[in-house]
This record gives sequence, structure tokens and C-alpha cells, in this order.
Amino acid sequence: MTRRTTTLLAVLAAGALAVTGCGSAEKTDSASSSSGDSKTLRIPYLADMSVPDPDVFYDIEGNGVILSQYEGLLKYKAGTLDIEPNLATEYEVSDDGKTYTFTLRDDVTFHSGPKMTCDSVKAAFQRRVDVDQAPAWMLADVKSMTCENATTFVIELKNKVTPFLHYMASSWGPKVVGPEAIETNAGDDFGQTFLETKGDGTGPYKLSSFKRGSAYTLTKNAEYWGTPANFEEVILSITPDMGTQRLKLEKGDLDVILHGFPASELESLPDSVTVEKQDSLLRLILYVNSNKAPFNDPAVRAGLQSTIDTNQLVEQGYSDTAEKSTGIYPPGLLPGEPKLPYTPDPAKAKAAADKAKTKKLTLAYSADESGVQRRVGELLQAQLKTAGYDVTIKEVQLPTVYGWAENLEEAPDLAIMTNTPDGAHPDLWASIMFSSTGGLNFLGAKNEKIDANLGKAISLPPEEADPLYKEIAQEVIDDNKFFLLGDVKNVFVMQDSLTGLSNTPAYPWLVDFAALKRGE
Amino acid sequence: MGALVLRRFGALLAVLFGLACIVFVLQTVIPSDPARAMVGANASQEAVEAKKAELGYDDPLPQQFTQYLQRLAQGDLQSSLRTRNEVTADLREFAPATFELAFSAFVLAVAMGLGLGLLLAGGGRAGRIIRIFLIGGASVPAFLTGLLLILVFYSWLGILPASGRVGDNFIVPDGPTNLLVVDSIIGGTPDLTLDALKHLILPALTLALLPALAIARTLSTSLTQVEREDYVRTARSKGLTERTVLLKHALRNASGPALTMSGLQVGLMLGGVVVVERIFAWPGIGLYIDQSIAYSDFPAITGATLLLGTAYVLVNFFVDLTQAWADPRIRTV
Amino acid sequence: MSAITRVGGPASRMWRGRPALSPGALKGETVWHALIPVAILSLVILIAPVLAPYGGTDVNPVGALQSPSPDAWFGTDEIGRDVFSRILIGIRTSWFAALGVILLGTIIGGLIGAIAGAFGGKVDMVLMRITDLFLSLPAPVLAIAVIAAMGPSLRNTLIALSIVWWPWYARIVRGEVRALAARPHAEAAQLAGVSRTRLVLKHLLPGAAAPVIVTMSLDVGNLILALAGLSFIGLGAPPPAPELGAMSARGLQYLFGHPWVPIAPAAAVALLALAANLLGDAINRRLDQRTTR
Amino acid sequence: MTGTGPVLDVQDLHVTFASSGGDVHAVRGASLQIAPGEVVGLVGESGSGKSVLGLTALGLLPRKPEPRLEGVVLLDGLDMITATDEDMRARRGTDISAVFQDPMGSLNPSMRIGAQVAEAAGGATDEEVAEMLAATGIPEPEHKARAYPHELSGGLRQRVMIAMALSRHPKLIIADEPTTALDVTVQAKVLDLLAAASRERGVALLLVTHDLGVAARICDRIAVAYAGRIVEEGTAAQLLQQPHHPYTVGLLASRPRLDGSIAGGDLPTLPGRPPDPRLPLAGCAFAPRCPAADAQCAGPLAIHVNGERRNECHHPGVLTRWPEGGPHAGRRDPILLKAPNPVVAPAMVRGVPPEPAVVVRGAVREFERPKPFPFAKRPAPFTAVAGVDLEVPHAGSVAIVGESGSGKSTLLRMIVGLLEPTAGDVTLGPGAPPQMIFQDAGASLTPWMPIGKQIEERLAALDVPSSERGARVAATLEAVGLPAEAQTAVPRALSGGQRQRAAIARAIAVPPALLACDEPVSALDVSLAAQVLNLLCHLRETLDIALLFVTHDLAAARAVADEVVVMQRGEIVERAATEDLFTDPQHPYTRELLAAVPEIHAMAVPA
Repeated sequence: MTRRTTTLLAVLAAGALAVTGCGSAEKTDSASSSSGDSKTLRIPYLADMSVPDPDVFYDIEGNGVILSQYEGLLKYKAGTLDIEPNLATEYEVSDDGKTYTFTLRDDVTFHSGPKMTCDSVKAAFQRRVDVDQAPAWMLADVKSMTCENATTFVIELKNKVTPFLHYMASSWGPKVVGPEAIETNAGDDFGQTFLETKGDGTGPYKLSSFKRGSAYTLTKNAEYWGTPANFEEVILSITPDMGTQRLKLEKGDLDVILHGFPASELESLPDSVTVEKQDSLLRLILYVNSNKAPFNDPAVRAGLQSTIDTNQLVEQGYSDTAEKSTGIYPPGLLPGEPKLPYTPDPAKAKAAADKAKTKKLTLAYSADESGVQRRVGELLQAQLKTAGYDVTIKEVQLPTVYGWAENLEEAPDLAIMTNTPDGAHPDLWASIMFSSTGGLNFLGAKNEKIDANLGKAISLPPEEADPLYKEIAQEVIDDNKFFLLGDVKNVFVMQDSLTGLSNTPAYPWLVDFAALKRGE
Repeated sequence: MGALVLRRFGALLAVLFGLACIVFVLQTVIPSDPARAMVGANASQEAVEAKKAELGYDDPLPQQFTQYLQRLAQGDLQSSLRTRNEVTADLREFAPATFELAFSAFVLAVAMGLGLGLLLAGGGRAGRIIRIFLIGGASVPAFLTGLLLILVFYSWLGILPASGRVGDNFIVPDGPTNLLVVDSIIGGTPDLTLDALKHLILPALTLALLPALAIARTLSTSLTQVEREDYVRTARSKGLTERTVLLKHALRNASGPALTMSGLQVGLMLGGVVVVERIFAWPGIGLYIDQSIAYSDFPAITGATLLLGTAYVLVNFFVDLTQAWADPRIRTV
Repeated sequence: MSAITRVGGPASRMWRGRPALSPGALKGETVWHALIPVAILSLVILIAPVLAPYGGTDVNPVGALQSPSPDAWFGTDEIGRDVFSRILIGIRTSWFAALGVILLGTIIGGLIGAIAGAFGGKVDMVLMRITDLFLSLPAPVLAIAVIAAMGPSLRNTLIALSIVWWPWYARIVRGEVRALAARPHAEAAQLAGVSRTRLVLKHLLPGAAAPVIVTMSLDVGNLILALAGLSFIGLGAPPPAPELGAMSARGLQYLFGHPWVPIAPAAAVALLALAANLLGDAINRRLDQRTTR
Repeated sequence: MTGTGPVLDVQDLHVTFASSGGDVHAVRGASLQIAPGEVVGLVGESGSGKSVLGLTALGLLPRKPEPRLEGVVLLDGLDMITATDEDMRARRGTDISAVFQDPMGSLNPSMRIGAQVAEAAGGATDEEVAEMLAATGIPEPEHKARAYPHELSGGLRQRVMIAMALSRHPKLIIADEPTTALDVTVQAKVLDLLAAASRERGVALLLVTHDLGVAARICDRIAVAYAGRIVEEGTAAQLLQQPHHPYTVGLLASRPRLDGSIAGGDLPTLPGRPPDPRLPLAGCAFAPRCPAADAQCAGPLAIHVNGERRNECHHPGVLTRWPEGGPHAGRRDPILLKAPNPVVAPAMVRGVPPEPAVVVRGAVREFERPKPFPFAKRPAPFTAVAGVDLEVPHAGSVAIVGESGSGKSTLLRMIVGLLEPTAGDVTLGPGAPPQMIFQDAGASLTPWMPIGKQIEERLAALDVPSSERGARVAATLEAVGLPAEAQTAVPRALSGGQRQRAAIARAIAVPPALLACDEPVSALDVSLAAQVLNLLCHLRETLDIALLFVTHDLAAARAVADEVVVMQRGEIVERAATEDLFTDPQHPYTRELLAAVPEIHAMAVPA
């Protein structure tokens, strides 16, 4: 904080003091005790997570609660996009690519006590299918699951799904849920009620309390099969305001802010706090509504290539916390993919815009805590204005976004979103984003060529699939219905005293709680 | 008095019914698609339709309305899209925190309003200066006031906690009232009581500032008016001290408008909890609404509106009765 | 509820001995004189944006998030827009938005109040029960629900606020009109053969002007704050409109690094609210003084 | 303390209030002594400073605007001007106490009677409170002690005030217009109670009133206040029978009396108005209005003291009777007004036998009572007027006399059409519809509308062409004795008397067949009241308007009416020609009413 800033705040605060005129006669030092110890890790969430049930949960906020409690068969190796063993020590894929044989660890116990066996894994996978909520699609192609013995789990697929191993490693992939949920408290809803506030997994932490609106507490799993966690306890407290989060962090009452910290304010943080910027698969995207004027005209859409100045959007919108996207896929997913050709050219932009049937546009952005999408929206609005468009901005919430597909005529012309694929595979990105039926294809972009290529590529080995994915990329570029603007980084703001930061690009907004420690 | 209670109670029921109607109208004009949001992005169109039918969105409006009233009578407010819980259950979980906060803020507002009202009615330079400060203070948006209070009392002075209901070094008792202060007193844990009270101060203060001003202003106006009443002169002519005149004669008769204002201010406060609970991470209805807005979770929003509305109507019901107690003329009318 | 039905009561009680001669004892013109400061302030606010060096959405060339300097008096915001210019324009938006809600509230409320007050009996009862219903609802909570249902936009926000704001005015107008209608002058006018419409318009309604004006002026501040609060939870004016509450709410995240971004508009809100409050108090005192003499 | 000296000794008291329009001199050098146990009347019109003097003695002057005090006000030895607030407070209740005008407003509405009395007594048991209440003639004192003020009648409330005033046996009671708001019969009883209490307990009483008759009823000594000074003082008998100051003469003369009608003539009136309290005074304040004034009167004040008597006239005793002729002598030019719109006033055409202005047959008016609670059976309605027959002849003058609650106002309002009769008929004679003059003239005028506009409205309603309206308004204002500027003034800018004239002007702008007057002068000072009564009589004569006059004031009724009707509990109990009724009342209630009127008997003036 600059000197002037501090003085200004001091004056204002003094005013506030004088205004309120009372304050507290009490004087105590216990207000901020017990911080900075090595037993408790304190992390804020900006909002409640939906439910700590891995077979229902399909958001980002809350993935720490899921991933430190539950484990999948595989996972992504820290700092990379590579898959490595987790509950399965090794795996084998049959030649036809339809049968996966996993060798399970034999030293894993659930938080509730029992040992993990193949049957428990099978039961957990079956639960995902039975619960049939949003993440169930990952097992939609499973034909059968069998246990050859206590440590050999075989999955047979109906058809070949190349990225299946990535499903197993995904943040939202199938997790091994313990018997407390599946048997003891199954009820008539496969234990969903039980898992609304409790848990039973195999991970380094167990859920010891879940108080919606206040805090979730994770306690160290002493029986953990892997490297035990350093902190005895992790408290995830709901602190919806970033200003409050920041003040608590500065005071040492919080350890890590996982996301949402405004990039422009990073510099004003005190020395006791460090900022870690790490790669992620999060991507800033501009959707174009090609179902109505003016962007149903390919020429007008193409003009956007010369209208959008991604450099400015990323630099000013994100400071140093995002990079300009260079390809359609998240970096590292498809080496050698076509380069994005966006280059600002006012003359071309204007020429294309002049062809537009209407120049009145609506630009929607989804609400986010740090306001970065709004910022990008406002910058984009200015850029479009230069080309001659008259843009109205509005903020939308996710359910509204889902409603667009039903009435594309009423949907906005442009939309700004930040999305992430479920895993580090081109298909996981392209099929959810660009396929006509993709879950994140909010503005109903249709392209038969892309659909056909995606259908083919999923069952092909990488060397044959990659050219198709590249073709898809080129098609997305040429079709101009999606503009990939930025590769957004994970920004972790944390106490200087913390070490052992470990994260992976495919798990957004997340650090490995178990690896963190205080000191050295 | 009994007849009065009866009549007011009738009015109370009518207002609650009106509230229910308004909430129903709100529910039916919502533009977004709750069914879709409920089943998720990857669900099929059939699943969405099935959900719609299940929620009864396909029925004709009058039928929806009767169903809505029936559900309401059974305390069923549907399920939240976000928490996937019964809204009623969610509200039960979040309501005590808001009740605790709003009640403290109300007490604080009335206390501050009373003190400042007396001060302002006294007139003089001090009163004028305080009035300007007070108006200035109440003119700052609550979110800024809140953050500045945290900055001063937490960051700099370190005497009060920044957020939440209680420090995380405490074990929070499970009931019976879920009001932390009350529960901790029942449970005999004075350190928890103290901690809970400390957590209450800043949010309650932020919430109380604007209502306190309104109450003070009303009180001072009616005190000035009552000062001109003959019975105050009569009281003085009896040789009573100024203090007795003020407290026994003027204040009680001047309290009517201030009481009404206090009741009305509860409405403002209930709106203010959304902002204040967010700033202070207070796990109450306001936070619930705030998060539900971000999720377009309409069952939750309307359910919470219904609850807060009912609370407000109830408060005013009691304010009404208090007023009748304070002013015997109302009682006999 | 009936707690509210008595809002106008105690005020009328103070005119001891004689029937309510509430602030209506003023000469008609004088009530409007009281509005002159408001008009002047509105005019100043209306033309103030002329002084703005930049447009409301224009970028100041000094760059984004620059601290206050001679080139950018109140600094620049996250997009690089000139905060000073935005505030001058924002004051206009906020002021007239508040005024709009108040005027709408006054018109709706005034109409209902006047009809209820003038006709009395069943009409009065029905209209006032409806008013009571709206008044009994927690206004901000309802506004939140309404906006959340209709979608956030400045227009919807103002509509929602108007929906919850008018009952206050209906109550005040009705109370005054009722009190005035009970005064002999209304009967005298009736005996003089004045038509019902004229009776209401010329002999009853002007008497409600003073308390309404006082309430209006005090409400400006409240409304601007309400707008700010709604913006904070994402239900206010959409970007990039320079509305003070929205500016402050959205700029809150820059409080610690670039405090001018949220504080300058908040200070403008406070200043505006303070001005409106003091204006209201002054009008109040003035009207009060004239009638008590 | 001193046992023989005066209990209150006011010497050369000046009270000045600072106001934005200049200093207001409320009291300008008043002196007054009250001996222990003495009953003194302080009489004056509004603005004479009489109430301020009483409040100064109590140390209860309003604080805003801040008063400036000079002189000496010794209350049993303590100077209430220099004393500290605390010293004054300690004297109140014990040495001096008060009974104020409005018994409703003077009692705390949210406190039980008993508690208020106990508080006044500085703490008392329930039995003691009941005793005190009983001593002032309150029936069922134990029961009444638990009541709230609004549950008692005006007379009882005033008795409670007296009980509180007496509760600590003070040496002096200031009674400021204690009976003004009460009915005549109650008034008499309350006055007698005050006098008796004072005599029995030896408490001195300062009775502040505007009504010489009230003072005459119980006072040993009377002081007359004018423009902030005591202009004359003496024993009641001396002062009433041989007034030395012309103002006292005028006051006595302009008072309508029961025993002398002015029918056909004018009540003597005091011309002009009291001096502006903001202006400094030189010489005799009354000189500008005094028929006997000469150049000497502008000189330094002449103060004559002769034993008990004292006056401030330069020529004491110069006037023994007030000269005849009111202020209207030169203003009886009804020609303009006599040219009404023929369409609306056919009765004005000569030769048509005059029909009665109004005929009332069997008029009944009931008022519904609210249900005690929802769904309850509605209680029987309250009958305000129970079958009344009445006729007001063309250009006649009828007075309806009765106390509050007698139904007289309800009857009047039915006649003019403000209320629908529940049963019976009201038949109006031909001519412009009836008009009404209200008790509170200020309240009967729309506060924000200029007088001229309000008169014009009536003209417009009767289709007087707009070209004629201006002239008609001007003529009307002149006819009621208002300056032309009144046309553009709002009511607030006028004095009380002027407002009543303005209200009359509106009513007669097109002369109605019937002018109903609801206590038109009871809110006015004596001299103003006389003027207004005169005006009404003149208008009746010149414009052929019938007058229907509702009043509680029998003297005023006698002054203006040909026929008097006495009402009690919604019924007419007696009806007679005015002379007959006053000389030979038949009904016991009429007799009771007459006996209760505070009358100044055996007066020398007018001779």
C-alpha cells in the first residue's frame, strides 16, 4: 500500500470511528488468536459449495473438499497434464480399447474404517451411475464392471472411448465413496442425503463438519495410505467478500486465497503475503450467437477477428494473471494445433461491421467474484464501439445461460464466459464446447463438420485422432462462432510462511491441501 | 385490549396472505429456467420436461396457485436449486443467525436512536453537529461502512473479529435455540458468549446506523412537538424535575411515531442484512439470498422473501400492540 | 397494518385546540418556493457533466487504475475511465434515478392517497388496505425479489423500487387529505358550491404538499443508498453506466490498492445524500416554523 | 416566610420575546400584588400579556423564543426572575401551582388520573388520592383514579386539575382561563369550586380570563390588562360599577348581556385593534382607540393610586358610558350586494309573499358506533338529534342554545346540507343555498388560497359571469369591513376578527336565504365578538338573510335572535320569543342555563 493510500484510508476510518462514535470499551487480544500455527490451515470460500457429494458435485468452488476427501483410480501429476496412478497402481487397456483393467492398492482404508476392496470401488462406480446426476455421463459408455479379485477391477465399455483414462483422473471423475454412504446410510437415495453434510472417502482428509454458510472443517486422516497431510485441520470458511478475505489474510487469519483476488490489487499486498501464479486449463471465451442478425452472417462474424484486441483484453482485464490464447485448445493439450489468427485491424473491422444488419448488440457476461469478466466485457464493448457497434452489457447468472438454448432469438449476441475442460484431453474440451450438443455450447453454435469429426476422433488412437482435432480447431477458427481470448492462470495468494505448494492445471482453483505446510 | 389484539391479528393474517400472493406472482414471472438448472447442463430435453411437470410448471395458473397455497400451508417451499435441500430446511438453518443479528441491530438502533433523539431534541450546537455527522455516517453505503469498520476495529486496533459468528477455536453448541449468545449462556460457556457478542458488534453496528438515524429523527421531532403540549407544562407546574418531565411525561407520549418508525425500519434492516451478511460473512438468510441470487435460485429467494416478510409483519404486529400499550387512547378506539 | 395508519396522526395532534392546520397553512406558492433549492440543485446536477473532461465511458489516456493527478482528478478506474468524469455523470444518473422513483411514488401514492382521503368510506378502506399490504412488506427484500425475477437493469431496478416506495406517499397524502377534509374549510368550500374535483385539487391536495416535499427530500438519500446496496449484490444498474452506487459497489475490490475507485463515488453518494438530507431538514424546519407561529 | 406580605408581588415586569420580526413586548411594565388568600382576576383580551404574567410567576415561560425578563416577580419572597431553575422548580407545586385552560391537553393522556394526582402531591397513597379527588367533587373517586384523561368529561378533567393544584396546599394558584373550554353550567360549578377551595384553605388565586363576567363571579379584586400593562385595578365592585379607565368601560359595554337587548341597535364596540406588540409605546396604549383621548394622552404615563384602586388613565373616569354607534356607521351601503343574480334569488323579487328560509320536520340524526371487535354485533346507534321541528322565517333570526352534546351543531349541519338526516325533512326556502359561518374562522378558510379566490369560487358556482366577479368581491369585502388588500391575502395574514369577516364575506357574496352560524364569536375576544355580532345583524337587515345561530352563549343569543330554541340531549326543550325566554323561562333546564351565566349585575354602565 502506498503511503498516500494509507493516509487516505486512515482519514476515512477516523471519520468512520467518529461517526459510529461507540466502538468497544472492551480490550482484548483474543480476537485473532490461534492463527499462524502449524495445526490449522485456513482457507476462504467466496460462496457455499453445492454439496460435498462427488457424484453430484459439478462445480469448481468446493473441489478442495471433494478432492482431499475422495480419490479416483488415477490422477494428474502435480504441475503437469500427465496421468499417474492413484488408488490404482497400474492400468491396462485392451487392444480394442474397450476393456480397462485396473490394479488397485491393497493398503487403503476408508475414513469409516473398512479396507478398500475391488467391491467397494465397483459399488462406488455403480453409485455414480445410480445417482445419475450431472457427472454421471463419464460412465455412460460402461457396459460392465467386474472384480476379478480384491485388487483387480475390470471395466468394459460399449464402444471405444479414447479419453476414458482422463475421466478417471478428472477432478469430477468417479471417486471411491466409502460404505458409510453406500451401505450404512444409503437410504432410498443412494446416500445422497447422508453426503449432503458428511463423507466417507479414502483421501488425506476427512470431513468433520459441514456447516453451510459458515465453514467446512476437514480433519487429517491419520490412517492415510500415502504421504500424510501436514496440517491437522483445514477450515474452509465462507467469506463472500474479497475485501474481508484480504484483511483477514493480511492479519494472518487466513492462509490461502484460492481464487477471485482482483489481479490489479496484487501489488498492493504486504510482504508477508506471496502470490503464486500457476497454469490452469481455465479459458476465457467469447461466444457468438450465429442464430440471429447480425452474426448469422459469416462475413460479419469474420470481421470480429479484426475487431477484437485480445492483447488489451488480457493485459488490462487480467494484468499478469492470464495469457493471450494462441490456440483453440488449452495449452499443452494438442501440440501443433493451428494458431489463432486474431489481429486488430480497424479498417477491416469497420468494413465488416458496416455489413451488419443491426449494430445494436447485447453482450452478456457471467457474474464472477473478481469482476474480471465484467472488466473484459466493458473493454470489449469499447472495442466493438470503435468498429461501429452499439453494445449493451448485462450480467447473467448461470441458470439464465442454460435457458438461452431454448430461445436463441432472444439470447444475447455475444457472451463472455470462463470455462475449463473436465480433463486434459482435446475431446473433453471440444465436445463440451464446440459440438452442437455440447453442454457449454450455450449459444447453439452448429457445425456438422465438427460434430462428425468429434464422433470419429473419440474412438481413434491419438496419432489418428490428433489430425482430426486439428481440423476441428481450424473449423472453429474459420467458423468464428467461438473466440478463444485468454488462458487464465490460477492465482494463489498465500502467507509467506507456507511452503509445499502443489497444484495441477487440470484442477482449477485448487492446491493440494495435504502437501502444504508451514515453514521451510 | 383483547378486541384490539383480535383485530390486529386479523389484519396480520390478511397481510400474510397478501404477501403469499405477491411471492406467487413473482415466482410465475421469473424468466429463467429453474427446471433446466436443476437437472444440469448435460441433461436431455426429456429430463427437463419431466422436471417441469414434476414441479408443476405446466399446470394452469389457478391450479398452480392453489397447489402453492397448499404447499405453503404445509410449510413446503420446494427445494433449493443450489443446495438441493428443502428451502424450509435451509431457512431453518440460516434463520437463527439472522435473527440474532437483526435483533441485536434492532436493539442497538433503538438504543442509539433513543440517545441521539434525546440529544437532538435538546437542540444546541452539539446536537446540530452530531446530526450532520450522523447523516454523513448514514449516507455512506453500508458495504463501505462495513469494510472500513473491519479495517479499523480488526486490522488496526485488533479488538474485534472481522467476520463470522464465532471464532473457529470454539466448539459451537448444537442448539437448543441456535442463537449463539443464548445457547452459550444456557451451556454455561461465558468465553463463547463473549466471543459471539464480539462477532456481533460490527455487523450489528453497520446494520443499525441508518435505522438509528431515522428513529432519532422521528423521536426528536415528536419530542419537540410533545414539549409544546400543555401536559408537559402541567408536569412542570407540579414542580417535577426536568428529568422526570422528560422521561415520565414527554418520552412516553412522544414514543408513538418513533415506535412506528422502529417497526418500519425493521424492513430496511432486513434488506440491509443481505449486504451486511456478505461483508461480515455472517451465515444467515441474507447470505443465503446473496448466494441464491448468484445462482438464480428462485425457490430459495422467494422462500427467504416469504420468511423475512413474515418476520417483518410480525414485528410490526408487536410494535402495534406496544403502541397501544403506550397510548391508552388507541386501546379504547 | 394499523401501526402505519397512524403515521400521520401524532403530527396532527400537535395543533392543539384547533383542527389540523398542518403545514398546509402555508400559502400555496411558498410550498413551491421550498422546492427551489431542489430545482437549483437538480439544474446544477443536470449541467455538471459539461464540466466532465471525459465521457462516462471514455478512457482517460493516463491509463487504468492511475491515482489522482492533475490529469485525472479522482484517478482512473480499472478500465482507465476517468473517475471524476464518471462521478459528475453518475451524480446525474443517481440523482435523477432517485428523483424518478420518488416522483413515480409520489404520483401513484398521491393519486391513491388523494382518492382515498377525499372519498373516505369504503373506497378509503379498500385503497388503504392495499396500501397497508404493500407497506407491511419489507421493501428492500421485496425489491430484491422483484429485480431478481425481472432481471437486473436500471429500469427494472427503478420499477422495483417504485413498487415498494409509493405506499409511503399514499399514506402521507391520505393522512393529510383526511385531516384536511375534516377541517371546516372543506365543508365551507362544499357549501360554497365547489365541485368535488376542485375540492380535492384546490382545497385538500395542496395541504399535503409540504409533508410530501419533506419526505421526498429525505428519501433521495435513502434511494441512492438503496441503489448502491442493490448494485453491491449485483442487482443494480448494469455496467458501464456511471451510476454512483454501482460504481462504488463494483469498485469495492480496489479499495485497498486503489481506494479512489470505490471511495470517490461513495463520497459522492454521501455528499448527495447529505445534501438531500440537509435540504429536507431545512424545508422541514421552514415549513414547521411558518405553521407553528 | 412572611405571613403578612403579598404572596405574589409583581413590580414593573417586562417580558420581551426575541423573534425574527423584531422583539415582541408581551409585558411592558406590569405591577400586581396578591395578598394571601385573596382571589384576584386578571382580565384582558388576547395579546394583553395576562397569560405571560401568570407563566412568569410560575417560572414556566416558553424557552423558545427566549424571553428577556426585567423587573421583580416575588413569589413569597423568591424572585422568580433571578432564581435558578432548581429554586423555581422547588417552589412549584408547593408554593405555587396552576390550572390551565384546556383540561384535555393539560393532562398526560397516557397516565392514569390517580398517578398524575399522586405525582402532583409528591407521592400519595391511593386513599389520599381518592380523598383529594373527592374534595373537588369527583364522584366515585377510587374508580376515576384508575381512568385515563380521555375517559373523563371536560368538567371532571378540570376538577382533576384543581385537585392536583391543591394537592400540596400551595400559597397561590394561577388559573389561566380555567373554564373557557367548558359548558356554561359546568363553568359555573368549576368557578365556584375554585372560589370555595381558595376561601376554605386560604389559598390565593390569580384567575386569568378574558371574560369580565367570569372574574366578576368569584373575584375579590380585578386587574385589567391591556398591551402588557395593568391599566386598571380595584375591588370587583368598584371596578365593575365605576370603571375609571375607558378601556374597562369599553370592555364592559361591548359585552352582550342577558338583561339588556340590543335588538335593533348595535352593541357598543371598541374600534381598532390593540397596539402591535413589536412597536414601542409612548403614552397611553389605549389612546388610539379611546373616544376621550386628547393630546395629553400621548404624554408620559399617568398613574393614579387611590387606596385599593389604581388606574393608568390620563383622565380617569372621563368616560362613564361608551358612545353609541359601531364602526359600521358609515358603511351601510348594501346596494351592490342587493343586486343578486335574479335566477338564484327569486325571493328577492318584491311582492312575493316570503316563504320560510327553512322548515325542519321531525329531523332525526343517528350516528353508528364502531363495533368493539370484528364480527361483533353493531351496538345501537347514538342519536344526536331526536326528532326536531324548527322553522326559520324569511329574514328571521333564530338562536339555538344548548351545551355540548345537545345536538345543536348536528341540527345546524343537517339544515345546511352537510349531513343527511336519518329521518325527517329539511325544506329550504327559495334563494341561494344556505351558507355557514364556523366557530374557527381560520379553519373555515382554505389556508393557501387568497381570500379573493375563495369568494370568487362561490360566485363561479352560482354562475355569476366572470366579468362581474372582481367588482362583486371588492364590494363584498367592503360590506364586511375588510380592506381591499384582503383580496390577495391568505388567511394567515389576517387577524382572527378579519378572518371571521372574510368567512362572512364569502357567505354573503351572493346573499343566501339562510346564514347558519355555528358559535361564530366564541373564539373571539369580547370587543371583536361584538363587532361580528353587529355585522351579522346589519347584514340580516340589509340583505334579508335569515340567521340561524347556534351558540352556548345565552347573552349572544339574546343580542341577535328574535326567537330562541333551547336544546338538550337532541331534543328541543323550550322555544320562545327572545324576550319571553329571558324574562320568563319555563323549562328547568333553561333556568339552570340562565342561572349559570357569569353575569355582571347592577352595573352602572350603560346608564
